[in-house]
Amino acid sequence: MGNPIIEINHLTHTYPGSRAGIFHVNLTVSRGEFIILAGKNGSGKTTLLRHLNALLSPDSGEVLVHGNDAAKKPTLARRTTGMVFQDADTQIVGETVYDDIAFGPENLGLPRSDIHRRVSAALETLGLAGLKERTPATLSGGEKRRLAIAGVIAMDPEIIVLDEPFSNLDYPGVLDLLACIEALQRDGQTIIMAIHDIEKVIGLATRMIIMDQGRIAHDDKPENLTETVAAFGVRKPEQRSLVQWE
Amino acid sequence: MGNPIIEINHLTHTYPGSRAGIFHVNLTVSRGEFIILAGKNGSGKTTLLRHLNALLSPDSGEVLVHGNDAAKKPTLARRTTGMVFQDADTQIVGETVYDDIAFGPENLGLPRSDIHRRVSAALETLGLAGLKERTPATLSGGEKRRLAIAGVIAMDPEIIVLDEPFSNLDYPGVLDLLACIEALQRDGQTIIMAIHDIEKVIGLATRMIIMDQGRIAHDDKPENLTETVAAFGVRKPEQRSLVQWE
Amino acid sequence: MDNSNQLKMTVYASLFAALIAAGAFMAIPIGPVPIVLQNMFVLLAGIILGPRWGLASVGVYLLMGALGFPVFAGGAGGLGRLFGPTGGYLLSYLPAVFITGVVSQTLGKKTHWDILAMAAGSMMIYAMGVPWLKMVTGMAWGKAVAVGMYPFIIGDLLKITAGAFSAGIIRPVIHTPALGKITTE
Amino acid sequence: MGVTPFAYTPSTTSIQRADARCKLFCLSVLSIATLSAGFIPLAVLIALLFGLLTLEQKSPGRVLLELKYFCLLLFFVLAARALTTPGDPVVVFLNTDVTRQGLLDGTLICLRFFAVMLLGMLFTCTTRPSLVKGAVEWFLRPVPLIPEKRAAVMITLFLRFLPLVLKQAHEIRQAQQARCSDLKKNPVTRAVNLAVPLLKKTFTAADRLAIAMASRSYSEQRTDPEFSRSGQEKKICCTALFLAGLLVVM
Ligand SMILES: Nc1ncnc2c1ncn2[C@@H]1O[C@H](COP(=O)(O)OP(=O)(O)OP(=O)(O)O)[C@@H](O)[C@H]1O
Ligand SMILES: Nc1ncnc2c1ncn2[C@@H]1O[C@H](COP(=O)(O)OP(=O)(O)OP(=O)(O)O)[C@@H](O)[C@H]1O
Ligand SMILES: O=C(O)CCCC[C@@H]1SC[C@@H]2NC(=O)N[C@@H]21
Ligand SMILES: [Mg+2]
Ligand SMILES: [Mg+2]
Repeated sequence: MGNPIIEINHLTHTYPGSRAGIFHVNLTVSRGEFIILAGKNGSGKTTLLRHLNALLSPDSGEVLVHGNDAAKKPTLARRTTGMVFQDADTQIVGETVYDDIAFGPENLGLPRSDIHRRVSAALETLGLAGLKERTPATLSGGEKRRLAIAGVIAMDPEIIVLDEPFSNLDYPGVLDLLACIEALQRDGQTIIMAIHDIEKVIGLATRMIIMDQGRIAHDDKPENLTETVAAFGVRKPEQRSLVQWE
Repeated sequence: MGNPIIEINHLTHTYPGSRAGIFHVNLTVSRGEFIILAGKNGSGKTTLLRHLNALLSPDSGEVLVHGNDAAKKPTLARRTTGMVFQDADTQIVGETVYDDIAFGPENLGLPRSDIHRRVSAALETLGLAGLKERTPATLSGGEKRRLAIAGVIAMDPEIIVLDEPFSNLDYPGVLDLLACIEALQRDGQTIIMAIHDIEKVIGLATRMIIMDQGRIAHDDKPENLTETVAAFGVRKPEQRSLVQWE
Repeated sequence: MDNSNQLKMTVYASLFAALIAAGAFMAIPIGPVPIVLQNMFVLLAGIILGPRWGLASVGVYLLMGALGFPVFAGGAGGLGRLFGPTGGYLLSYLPAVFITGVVSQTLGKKTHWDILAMAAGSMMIYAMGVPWLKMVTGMAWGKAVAVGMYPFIIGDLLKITAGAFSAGIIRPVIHTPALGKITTE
Repeated sequence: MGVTPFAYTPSTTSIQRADARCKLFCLSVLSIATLSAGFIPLAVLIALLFGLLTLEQKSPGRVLLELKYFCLLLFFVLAARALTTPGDPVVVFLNTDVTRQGLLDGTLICLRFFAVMLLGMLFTCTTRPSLVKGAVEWFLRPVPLIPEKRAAVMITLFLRFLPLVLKQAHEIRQAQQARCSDLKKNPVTRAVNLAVPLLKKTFTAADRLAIAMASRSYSEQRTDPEFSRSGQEKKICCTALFLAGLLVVM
């Protein structure tokens, strides 16, 4: 399976005062994959993804990023994996679109000229070039989502993680974002996406992981799982969408 | 078209410092209808719905509720139309599920015994009876949404307005809510729903209104509009779902 | 405040009460009197809400504390705390928010006036807090000032500056008729 | 969240079932009485409170653990007293006499605060929040100038906002950490980056909540709260008054 970027061994995490969490998760992520993470509300998708970024620390088990323990090298983990959160508003920091995208590269302490180059490239990739002076609060839902992705791309991560990126978008917004994700994938970007309505992206994905009650229930090629998903609270995709959702 | 509950005449509303808003909207809502309100992000759906509840006041034109101007009798307007907002988290007030549902009836100044009866009935209708002592913050997304609807139903409104009720729900949550909406409709409840993915409810609706740039672009039976919607940023529903989405 | 916005002011005042509590949560114990963010939100309530609603906000906060909810510095609560060594600071928040509100209302909504208004409120806090501390703990004046005022002056100046900036952020959010004016009968 | 020690925990003890107004009355009477109580009655009261809290599934160990910060502050108060009260020296610390009178005085004050803290804890964890609010509303009714209904609604909203603010702060911090914000060492920049979105978000949320309340016909002419009685209120109030009397007299 190529060269693993991330290797998760027996990862367990529980929340204090609650029996929910994730349990004994094993997973490797290799370059160029597009992984769908599906499962009911509360099945542990977000919890798992936060570990990739060392935003939570394991109760037991480990997350290795290029062989280094993420808990000990959180910065490495965060540079390797860029997270786009479900709620775009939470993620937006800057006063303008440009400033917001520059937030990550500035934290990395890059020289100004590099920052400028990266921000310009990200603006271009996500079709935000015309909006760079706008205040993020005045953007539409779809534009905000693209801004959140641009902020992550400007950090040049090896993996991009998207947590339910389609929520609250109208149909043009969905199409727009899909086109953008497709373009990223074509460029060889590794992508992990948590999503409920898998129909939209199942044609693009190379792998699908189904979570149930904090455990990985299935991990296979998407086309092998289309019959299985319904048992795990995920809507079965229509046949045609195995090719392309439009 | 029966007895109109609401009559909107030439309603115009613009936001200060912005050219967006709604313009010259005419609309009547009659008992027993299930109206889908569709259109792009920013087409004015939420703005229109807020006028039904006198939460905004018209620049020109009027909203009549049983013949009375809503702007002059906001309480009547709010008792007639119950609104379920898009973001469930920001409409929950009470410390427990029971208390939250009681908030509306308490505002109406009803005697305790009536309040208790109404809350119990709403808990029953929405399948929340087992959760009545829970703190709303600990509910799942789907349960929160049903709680928001229960809080509105307990006020016994003639019309229920739902603003994108399906966002952020997993598939079981969507099915659950659909069943609940179907049951309400069977009981003769008048419903207006703003929604992007019309496929889910097009089989239930009796009428569809398409908004575009603050104006009503189409207002017809849903089956007559399935070919038209794509031009207005709404995804064309699959044929089968004209019967039932499942 | 006109009647149509009564509901909004009620909600904002409650939010400020919660912010004051959150500011007390992050307390750094450096002696009998901890460093807190609490007083910044009290002063901010004065300039954003004005004297009347500011009083309501602090009143609700103190009431919750008196009832035993853990809203005072470091997660403490109870009447005992209200009459304890730092009780003077807590009770002084009532006149302080009022003074800040009045000064801000008379001067206007400019950053430099905000700073002045909050400084006036701050003085009220120490004017009540330090003597109370001396009384309850039986310290000498010098000692009371040394543990109850000097260590906080620089921090409080920073908090006032931060408060003035925060006011600049909050005002546009709550004064845009974003979601409309709420009319009641 | 830190309010866990005070969170309402349902049970069927007679304190739980008593009228909230009765409990609020007892709380106030006992709190005030402790302010003039001596050593032995205080110790007895604290032991009694620990016992009652154990019945509510809060063992003394857990209570102490959850109050550790509070205990630290009490220690500072004790130290301040011990070092500044004149009297017979016991030991010398940092060139200052630690006096017997100071130690006794300080301990007494700490015990008083501690007792009141436990009283508050017992009240809030045996009374559901809506009843706390109802009881406050009831007692505020005769007080002039205070609109008791509005105060009650504000208490509800307060309890609603406190966790919301903390949760939003946590979410924003995580979103920024994901973009390596921890590498920026300047604490001012970091504080500003957290505070700006937090303020915007919380005030927007408050705005939305106000709208949602209006649409549910919010009015200050609301139905009065309802109280349920267990029939033992008289007994409980008398016990509390008796205890309070003992605290003051002894
Ligand atoms: N801070 C927390 N404290 C306690 N329990 C938590 C916390 N965060 C999450 N949980 C619980 O952990 C479980 C997994 O949550 P998680 O957010 O990972 O689910 P998810 O699969 O992302 O769900 P969704 O589809 O709703 O986003 C849930 O049962 C949730 O209630
Ligand atoms: N407070 C405001 N100030 C200025 N413009 C506003 C305000 N609220 C809404 N608008 C603008 O009015 C237009 C209509 O907004 P509205 O929320 O009604 O759209 P919508 O159809 O509900 O969209 P969505 O599908 O995203 O919910 C949008 O262009 C929006 O940007
Ligand atoms: O016990 C409490 O909750 C009150 C703490 C009071 C702390 C005072 S307020 C003014 C001064 N500035 C600070 O940062 N702390 C003290
Ligand atoms: Mg999630
Ligand atoms: Mg809308």
